[in-house]
Amino acid sequence: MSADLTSEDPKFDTDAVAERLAAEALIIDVDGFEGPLDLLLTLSRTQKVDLRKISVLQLAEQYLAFIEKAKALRLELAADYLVMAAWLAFLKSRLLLPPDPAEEGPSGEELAAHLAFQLERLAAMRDAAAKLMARDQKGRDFFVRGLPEDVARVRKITYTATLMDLMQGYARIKTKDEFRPFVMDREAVMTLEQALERMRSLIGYAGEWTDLTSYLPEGWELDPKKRRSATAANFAASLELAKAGKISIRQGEIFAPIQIKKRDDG
Amino acid sequence: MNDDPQDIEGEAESLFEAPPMGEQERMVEAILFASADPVTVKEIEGRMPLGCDVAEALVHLRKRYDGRGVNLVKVGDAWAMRTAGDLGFLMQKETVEVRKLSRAAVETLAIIAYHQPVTRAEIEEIRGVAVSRGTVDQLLEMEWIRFGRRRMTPGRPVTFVVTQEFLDHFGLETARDLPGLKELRSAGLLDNRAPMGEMPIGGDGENDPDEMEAQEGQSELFED
Amino acid sequence: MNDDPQDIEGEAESLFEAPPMGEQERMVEAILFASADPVTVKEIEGRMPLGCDVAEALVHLRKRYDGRGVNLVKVGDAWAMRTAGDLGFLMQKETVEVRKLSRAAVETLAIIAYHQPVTRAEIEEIRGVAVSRGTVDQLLEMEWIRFGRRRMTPGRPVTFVVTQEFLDHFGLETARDLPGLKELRSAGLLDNRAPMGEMPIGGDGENDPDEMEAQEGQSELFED
Repeated sequence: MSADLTSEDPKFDTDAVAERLAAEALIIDVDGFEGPLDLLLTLSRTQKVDLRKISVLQLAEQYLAFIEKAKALRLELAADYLVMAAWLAFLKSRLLLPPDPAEEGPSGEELAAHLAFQLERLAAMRDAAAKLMARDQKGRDFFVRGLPEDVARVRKITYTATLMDLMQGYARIKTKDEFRPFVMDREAVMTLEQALERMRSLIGYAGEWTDLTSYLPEGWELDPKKRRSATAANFAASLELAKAGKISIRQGEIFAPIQIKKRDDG
Repeated sequence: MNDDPQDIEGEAESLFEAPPMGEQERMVEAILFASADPVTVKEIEGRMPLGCDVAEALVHLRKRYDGRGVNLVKVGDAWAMRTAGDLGFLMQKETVEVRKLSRAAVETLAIIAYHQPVTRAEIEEIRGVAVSRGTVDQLLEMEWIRFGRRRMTPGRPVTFVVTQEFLDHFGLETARDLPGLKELRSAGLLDNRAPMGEMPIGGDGENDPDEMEAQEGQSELFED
Repeated sequence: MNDDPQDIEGEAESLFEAPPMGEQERMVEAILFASADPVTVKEIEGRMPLGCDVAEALVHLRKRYDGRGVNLVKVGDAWAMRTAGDLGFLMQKETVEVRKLSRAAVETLAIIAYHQPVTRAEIEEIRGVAVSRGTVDQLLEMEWIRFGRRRMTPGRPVTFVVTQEFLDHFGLETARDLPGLKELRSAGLLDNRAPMGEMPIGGDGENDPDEMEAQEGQSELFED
């Protein structure tokens, strides 16, 4: 940026005191601007015209004057303010000089028009933002249901298993079984429950009087230990069945064989 | 608040006339809608312009919401808007989550399927550990097992059998279609380490009392 | 569910006929009353019996609440019950302190709303100043903006769009209802004009690789 640009500038020598004060106020406020475009928009307001009819040349001069003033006051200006100043100085020269046909790129007028468009757009966005914030707002002007009923999330859990799971599960138990020593210990023992189960399934065939001893499981009569256990269990079971009314039970004399028979009404 | 200028000359005690009843009703409606808790008549009055007849507005409002999806209800001495009782079902959202059955449940189920009808004590005997109430309840709830006949033994314990639902789920026609130990073994699910002589499965060991029971169980399955 | 036996012979595709429209309206009413947030038609449909015409029920319901203290409003593709805007003065108790937004945040929000989908570079071009990360974060956090689709231009920058929460907060049915949108458009102020020549405005961060990374990462998350 060259110094003679400001000396060319007639504004600050001739303008009213009020405008000078306004410009100084701007400079004091330099921190309050959101960048060069914001500053340009504020400066453009002093032209008091529709943004579409703004004089970009005049605006460029205002801006450059502002920058000079700020420099004179030794205010720290961000780099982008200086970049903009340089660009506006370039724009100004383009606008003042007759167009060079050899020059490429947009003309001074096109650049000026774009800057004007940017200012107008920024102003429009600020206006739109103000309108938006002036709308009725939720929680301020209109309200939501104060007592919302939460939708109860009924979480239904469905469990599933595959046939493979089932088989593996069973195989697991059965494999485990083989290594359980106490199972072997109990091999010679028939429980009342086992006997009862067995008898219940067999008495269906006991239409005639049959010896209780014939109900011993196959093979159990050979081993004395097993036979004793099974006989006792079978006897107890037959008493249970007789009590339940499923069978009749008889014994001809002491130590005679005990016989059972299905009860037809049982 | 009041756009009818004629109203202003009204009552002496208030500078401005109360809004028309329709307007009061709207106000009460908005207050009740937005309040987090039921609101008493006094509270509503405190928030409305002077001279409003809140009680009357409530009567109108209650009538307006009569039979709607939301009703105006009295809660103690306060008022609130509540979803109509018959629409409560809309306030539920069901999400279905599929989970794998626990190992304990799978094993219990397998035992019931292979040994049915089977008592809890027998399941415990086979598994070697106590069967938790939760496991059995879960299987009952899933309708994969049900109670069978009571066992005619002291204490008359209940038995468990598998259900038609179970058969459907596993694509079985009867529980007898469950693969036997032989098949399990050939499928590599069992080791060949020990003889399986007494295994009460799929036609091995016809003398085994469990086997007889299992067959009886089959018929029991379909008895009803 | 249906008390008109004649209806049952109706449509072939559904086993049970949908409830009568009056009943459907009640159901939609209950669902919307129960929720503080807007509910989409799809969600409503998901909670109602099969075969209901939610769209029609909403039309009836909207008419019913027209001019009442509580209104049925459309928010994007969802619906909500809201107190009438003119009754806000009654609700001091419910008023929530809205976080005061900085000028930069308000402007950024407006630019996103009016220009959406818009990239960060475009926002910077319009405002003539770099957009601070904090501003965007604040708007994202308030759920007033979200990431939109990536722009299919070099660098594939992410875009920002406003959310349903934004529409709900400002009582807008769609972003098309933004105040003055038509005028701005016809004045050409919403055109996306490329910056000219060496115009020294906006878009500092464009070449910052970190910035690109950050945008890349985020958009992935929100890509729809």
